[in-house]
Amino acid sequence: MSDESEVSESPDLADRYLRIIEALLFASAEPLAASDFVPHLGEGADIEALLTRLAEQYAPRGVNLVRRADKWAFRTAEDLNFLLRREQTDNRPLSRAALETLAIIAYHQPATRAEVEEVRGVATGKGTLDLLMEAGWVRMRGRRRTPGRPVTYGTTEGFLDHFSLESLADLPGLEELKGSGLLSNRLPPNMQIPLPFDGPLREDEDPLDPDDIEGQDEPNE
Amino acid sequence: MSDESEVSESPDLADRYLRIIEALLFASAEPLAASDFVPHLGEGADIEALLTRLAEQYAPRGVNLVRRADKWAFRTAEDLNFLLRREQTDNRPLSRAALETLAIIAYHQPATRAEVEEVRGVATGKGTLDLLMEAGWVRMRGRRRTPGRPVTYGTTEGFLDHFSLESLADLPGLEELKGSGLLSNRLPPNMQIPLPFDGPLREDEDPLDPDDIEGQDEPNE
Amino acid sequence: MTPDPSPEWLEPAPPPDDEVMYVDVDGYEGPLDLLLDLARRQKVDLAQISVLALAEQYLSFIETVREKRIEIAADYLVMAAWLAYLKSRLMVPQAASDDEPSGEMMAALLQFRLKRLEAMRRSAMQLLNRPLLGRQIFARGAPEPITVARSSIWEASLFDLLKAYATQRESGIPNDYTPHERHVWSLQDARDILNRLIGENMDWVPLDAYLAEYLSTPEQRITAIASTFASSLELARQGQVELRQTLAFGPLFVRRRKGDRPPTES
Repeated sequence: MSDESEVSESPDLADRYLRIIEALLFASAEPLAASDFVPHLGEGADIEALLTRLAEQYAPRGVNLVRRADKWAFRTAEDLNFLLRREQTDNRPLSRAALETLAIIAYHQPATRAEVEEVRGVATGKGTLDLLMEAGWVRMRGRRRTPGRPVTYGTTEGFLDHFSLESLADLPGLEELKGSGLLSNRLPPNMQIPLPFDGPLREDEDPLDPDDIEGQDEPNE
Repeated sequence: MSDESEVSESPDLADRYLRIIEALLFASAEPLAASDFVPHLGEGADIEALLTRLAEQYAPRGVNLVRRADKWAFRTAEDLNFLLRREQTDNRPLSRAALETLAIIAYHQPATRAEVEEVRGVATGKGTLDLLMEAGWVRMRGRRRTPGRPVTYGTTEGFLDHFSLESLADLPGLEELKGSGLLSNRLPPNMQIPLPFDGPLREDEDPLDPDDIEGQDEPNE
Repeated sequence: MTPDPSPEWLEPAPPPDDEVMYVDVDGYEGPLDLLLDLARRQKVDLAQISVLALAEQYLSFIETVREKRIEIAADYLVMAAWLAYLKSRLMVPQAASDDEPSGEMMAALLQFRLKRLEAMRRSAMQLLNRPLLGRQIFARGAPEPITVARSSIWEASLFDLLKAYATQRESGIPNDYTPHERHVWSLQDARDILNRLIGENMDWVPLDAYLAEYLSTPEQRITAIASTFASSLELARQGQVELRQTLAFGPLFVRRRKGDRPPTES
């Protein structure tokens, strides 16, 4: 609570003023300036001090009295803004580009964007990776110790969860892919499918830079 | 301040709940039901107790948490009404017939049009009832189980909100009217004085016919 | 758009002014309203009014209106008839056998209705005098709307994923293979092939043996056998070959018919 001395009025009068300011601010469609209260309070009231005090009283509450330029308004406390957002989710099939990128990251992880593009043969938009990270299936692991220090990507637990895999070892290998007809028999004999790796950073990986981490927020935060 | 024992949650949790309820109620111009808070609080939260406590916290302030039937809303304090009084906007004034009809429905509900006419001693135009329904103060409740199955009318939450009533029990002069037997439809006031009732359909009321409902759209829907 | 209640009609009744009253019927909300106004002129307390006097006043009012040929709603006339009956009941002593409502009961009913209407009017006024939302009581002036954030739950199956991967890996392989072609032997093809194969051989040879070199792939086998068999029947019909099958589902033997030359290419 604010220091009584800030407000020179007698406690009763100050409380009455505060109630009036509170009601006017609440009912107003627009933020109000200190001068807007004068007709309701009279000349003697120290309106700035009253407003500051009211703001202090509301500071811990779910609604705050905030100053916007010279004006004041009640606004939902920032940490509760999520209440005013309603999530609406719809199920959508993953695009082909995203599916391919995800598959390549899954098998080739840790993989850089350039490596993904090499396998796909086309440039992979940043949006595709963002989408996969938003979906919670792909994460940034670290940075490859090569020129340019590209970010390495890997899959998440959410990925294993979604595709009902116990571990990456459950991803079918070359022979299994052939056996299920997904890969044809006319593959060059030297073709290999890498063993995906989602363990701790490898020797050729550095940890992410502090700046990288920020961009990795989960969507539901 | 309320008794801590009313709210079983730990103080921190209760405070968090109160902030959430406060924020949601502040953000909305319309009254909210306890059930509106459930998605944002756990199942375990005693929302009624929290609302009561919040109402107590706001009771001395310039903005009060008021109850309107089963819903709650922040409204400017009643005693500040002369300060905040706004000039009548360009709304059409309610006709004498409409206001009288509204009062009769409010005090005699559920009431049929014939009953309203009996009290007024004159035919009530359909326009009068339409106007009251358009204003969102009167609604069709059901149909009386008597020959002709006349529609029964009652008041809405919007009526309570507009006239600053917590419930029908707050209708001015209700006790006096009850005592004098003037809420009865019959001359010799019998033992049971009917009280206005806006709850679920009564024994002598049927649900509205499907056709009736269409005409009952709220104006702001 | 909420209609605003207007209280002007709740002002106290104007002072009695017979001249005005007797020509103005439009100012009343029905006969009960008119009776209430007449009663108010009589007494403040409706419980103490003289119903007989009230009935007489009303009837004389209606008489005046009719003399002036002012049109009047039927409601007023119905009330006049009822009041005339009431008046007669009040003035004529009640016979013992009379089971119609007594004048006193009818008078009480009228009093009740007047009291009830007055009470409802008072209540309407009291409602209006309450602090009204939007006039004296206010909701949040700047409500903060709830925004709907659309998010997607992505759907993908493991099969989709593996297929996408396999497709990608295969597409990376240099394109040096021959396109897969489906070999279907037309009847004409089969006949030409059969002719070439049998050649001048005059011994019985199982048809399978002729086809052996074509039987390496299963797809070809089916089409080769089907087309060749059909062609061999055709050749036999033309008398170029002879066919023999010694048992059901046994090997089919074919040989060049003696004396025949293989047909030359036309």
